Amino acid sequence: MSAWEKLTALPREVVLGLVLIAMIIPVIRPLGLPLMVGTMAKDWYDTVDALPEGSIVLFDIGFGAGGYPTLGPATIASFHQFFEKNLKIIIMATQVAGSMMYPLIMDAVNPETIYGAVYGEDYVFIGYIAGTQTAMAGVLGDLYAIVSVDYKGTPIAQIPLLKDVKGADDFTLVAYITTSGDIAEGWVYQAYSAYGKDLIGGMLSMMTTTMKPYYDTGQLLGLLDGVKGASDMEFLTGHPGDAIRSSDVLSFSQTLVLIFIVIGNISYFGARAARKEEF
Amino acid sequence: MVSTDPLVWIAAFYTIAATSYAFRDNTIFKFSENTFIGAAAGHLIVMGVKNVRDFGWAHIMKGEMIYWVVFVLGIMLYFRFHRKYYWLYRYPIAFLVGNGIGISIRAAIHSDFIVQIAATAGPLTAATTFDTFNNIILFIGVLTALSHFIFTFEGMHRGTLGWAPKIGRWMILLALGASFGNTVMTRFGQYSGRILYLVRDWLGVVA
Amino acid sequence: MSVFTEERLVPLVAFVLAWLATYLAIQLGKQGKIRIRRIPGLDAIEEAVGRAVEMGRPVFEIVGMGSFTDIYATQTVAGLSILSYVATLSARLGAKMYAPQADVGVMPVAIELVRTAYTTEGKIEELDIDEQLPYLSGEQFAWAGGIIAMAARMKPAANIMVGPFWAESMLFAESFDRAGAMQVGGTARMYQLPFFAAVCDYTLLGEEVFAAGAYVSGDPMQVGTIGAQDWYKIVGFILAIIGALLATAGVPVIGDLLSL
Amino acid sequence: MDYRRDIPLAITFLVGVIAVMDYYTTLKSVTDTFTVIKNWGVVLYAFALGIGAVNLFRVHGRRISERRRADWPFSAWLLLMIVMFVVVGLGTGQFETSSQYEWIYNAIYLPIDSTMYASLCFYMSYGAYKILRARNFDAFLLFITAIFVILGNTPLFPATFPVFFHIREWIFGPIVGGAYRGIRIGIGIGAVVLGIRTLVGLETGYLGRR
Repeated sequence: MSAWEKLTALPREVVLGLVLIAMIIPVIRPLGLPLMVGTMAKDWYDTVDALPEGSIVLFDIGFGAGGYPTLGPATIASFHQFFEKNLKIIIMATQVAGSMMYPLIMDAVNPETIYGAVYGEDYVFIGYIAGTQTAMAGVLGDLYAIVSVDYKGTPIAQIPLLKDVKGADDFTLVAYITTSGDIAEGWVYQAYSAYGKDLIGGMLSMMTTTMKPYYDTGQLLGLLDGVKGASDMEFLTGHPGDAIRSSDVLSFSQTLVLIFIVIGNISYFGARAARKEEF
Repeated sequence: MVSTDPLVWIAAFYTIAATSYAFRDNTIFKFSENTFIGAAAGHLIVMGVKNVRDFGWAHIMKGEMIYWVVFVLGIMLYFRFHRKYYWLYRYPIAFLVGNGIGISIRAAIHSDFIVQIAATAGPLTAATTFDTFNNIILFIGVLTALSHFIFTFEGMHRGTLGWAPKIGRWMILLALGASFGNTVMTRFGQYSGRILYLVRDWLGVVA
Repeated sequence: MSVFTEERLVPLVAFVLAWLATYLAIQLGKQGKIRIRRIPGLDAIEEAVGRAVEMGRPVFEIVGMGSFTDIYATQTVAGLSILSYVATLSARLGAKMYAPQADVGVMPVAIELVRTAYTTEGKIEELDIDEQLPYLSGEQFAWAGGIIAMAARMKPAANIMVGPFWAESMLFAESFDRAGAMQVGGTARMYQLPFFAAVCDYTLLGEEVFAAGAYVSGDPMQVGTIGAQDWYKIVGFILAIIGALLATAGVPVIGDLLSL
Repeated sequence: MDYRRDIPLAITFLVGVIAVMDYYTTLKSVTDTFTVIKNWGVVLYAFALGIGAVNLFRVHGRRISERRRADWPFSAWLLLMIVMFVVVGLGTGQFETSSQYEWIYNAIYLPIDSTMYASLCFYMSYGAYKILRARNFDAFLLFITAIFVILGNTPLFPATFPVFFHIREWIFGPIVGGAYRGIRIGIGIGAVVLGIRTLVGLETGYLGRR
């Protein structure tokens, strides 16, 4: 094996061990680097900031455990902004495990103690509704025709916040955070195209490129780009959390990936050049 | 201070088990994979029963007897496993497919075609020369990428417009590179959340 | 107030025209009036099978884990057309093809296609279905593990992966590269496309998968469908150019018309 | 008229057309009908959520009864997991909101689901080290933007050289914006034409076997 090939001959366990170490160090010793806020996240923040007090927001928890490590912090930061602005939030879930994320998010945001928000008056959770776009169009079309109880089973007629909310016209803004392409596109089709609402969306950063055309054409007024968007929101709302800590992990681990790519290509082209000389 | 909560210990075990496949396939991973498949299917049933109660049975309780039809259609879904009467399952599936496709494509023609073309048909010049430069690159990107996906029009691939699909492929590959970069961030961002769980919530090494 | 929703006249016209275009294009497809241009990816597939013959090592053909009832059914159908094409090439050129299966619904169709291909090439006696089209598993990581084991054992010279793929595509690419195989990949699942493009020797990008499937199968409905889609893209292409030039000259008529 | 295929195809066409008319017309009767269809749709989707479990019981139940494969105990454990989540979920009458259910979800389901896909970062790292090569012009183009986006996404570099942040923002502007708009138009038109083929009964894969 030539010297070039030795460069990429490290056994699998050693390579993966390096990656693991590169992720553990920054968690133990945070770097606390300055953060540069992206324009898409700033647009999400400004769209919410421009809402008058008391506006009603429809928020969809479109992710489950699979997205929780990065989209959980994004949702927590977004909720901090909603409650700070004294907005009313009607929360639903189009992802089947979304209703399991609700208690985790509410424990982290703690709206009762920090913002004096009251369940039923300032925010309500109507739970998971099956059918993805059918659920979206159902809630926006005629809320009372489709929903009869909130996630705990309380009839919605007894919930003050829902008393005068009949459908799309009563929502000022629709927002969602999701791991699923169907949900991300579904809200553009139903909230923007079918009911003409202002819409902002958050998603895993791997989905950002496929959803960017909707942001560029104004169908999405703001976009949270995975952990990057989450850390931007944590910074903008002044509530640093797990996303900013994850950014430190990114600094180490992604630098290691760049090093691997460079070493890998040096080894590849070196070996190829060496082989050419032999012939 | 290491956590004493059994929930955290079980969660830590499963976090390590689910990671182990990356190092080598092993029985602990197989155990966690089968646990996950079972738990996921169980959760679907729980949420399914709750939805059937809240969105179906609630209507029957209010006297809307027509909803019995929906319950019958719902049961028919499970005939797909029946050797002889499997075709009964086609009635509810046909309803879901018609509903799902209709509700989606009615708006897709607007969001994915009309609005996108209208935006591209906008002015190329902008306030600053840098923005104008960006508009032109974006404009070229849209049209060449589009031409790369035109398959039945010979003229697009030979003669005057022959270069368009080739540049389109390059623009697509450049954009895929950005998507690749963001996918790296997705995976590491997600796993860093799990490392945080192990180091902070489980082992208590960090506050 | 008219029956039609005011601000949706243009999408309505576009939508109705889409129905007509689809119907018309499928009729033209049946009359053979629509022809799909040669897809470069198919030349790469031929080169891959040729390489397998020269090196006397097997060629793998993977259709992916999709089924006929999920939303990626059309990608699975296109993948099966490519499987049939590779089976025909393998039978004709004498390469040993392996196509491990993951979906119990897709498997019988795949077996049928491969058997037909080998029969038409008069090489049916060389085909051993159980060995060459084994069912591995329906679960993602078990399916990936099965293929990795086969690749490590057989050291294939070529690997062709066209169809819907998820996170396991990275595992396949890594294992087949270690086995020294030439790889041709293709998927319309946009999240997996970057991996294919970074690792395969040739990649069918997104919709090229459907065009390649239709080109190979020659099925008038698939060909017609691609024709109908092309008409829309060409209309979009022209409207965008005219619109942009006019708008730059200060007359945003196309943009306004479309946002009517 | 084959009632086993033609009636379902007619249902698909009818429901699909009502959904389309609900969007393009202002007829009250159509909107009211579609509201009922939407409500029925939610209930039917909810019913369909159990199909996966039934399938698992068939497949893994056979593995347990036959005991041919060495790993049949895993199948038994899988089915036990389904039963446990259903019993805890439905037993308390509070479904997923009971503290017991939250306990088993956060102890078992959440860690595996959030870790399994996240651990792909290890494959990507090993892939970067072993196989991600600029072996041809296609891969070379992809690497240019991939490396600059990774640089921009790694807070260490923009913190020291802000230019990396602006390069990433620029790549996501015209480069991603242009190519992906072309791709998005292609996907959108493809979905519409395929949807039309399905509504008019030319695409019948969803009906299952003949």
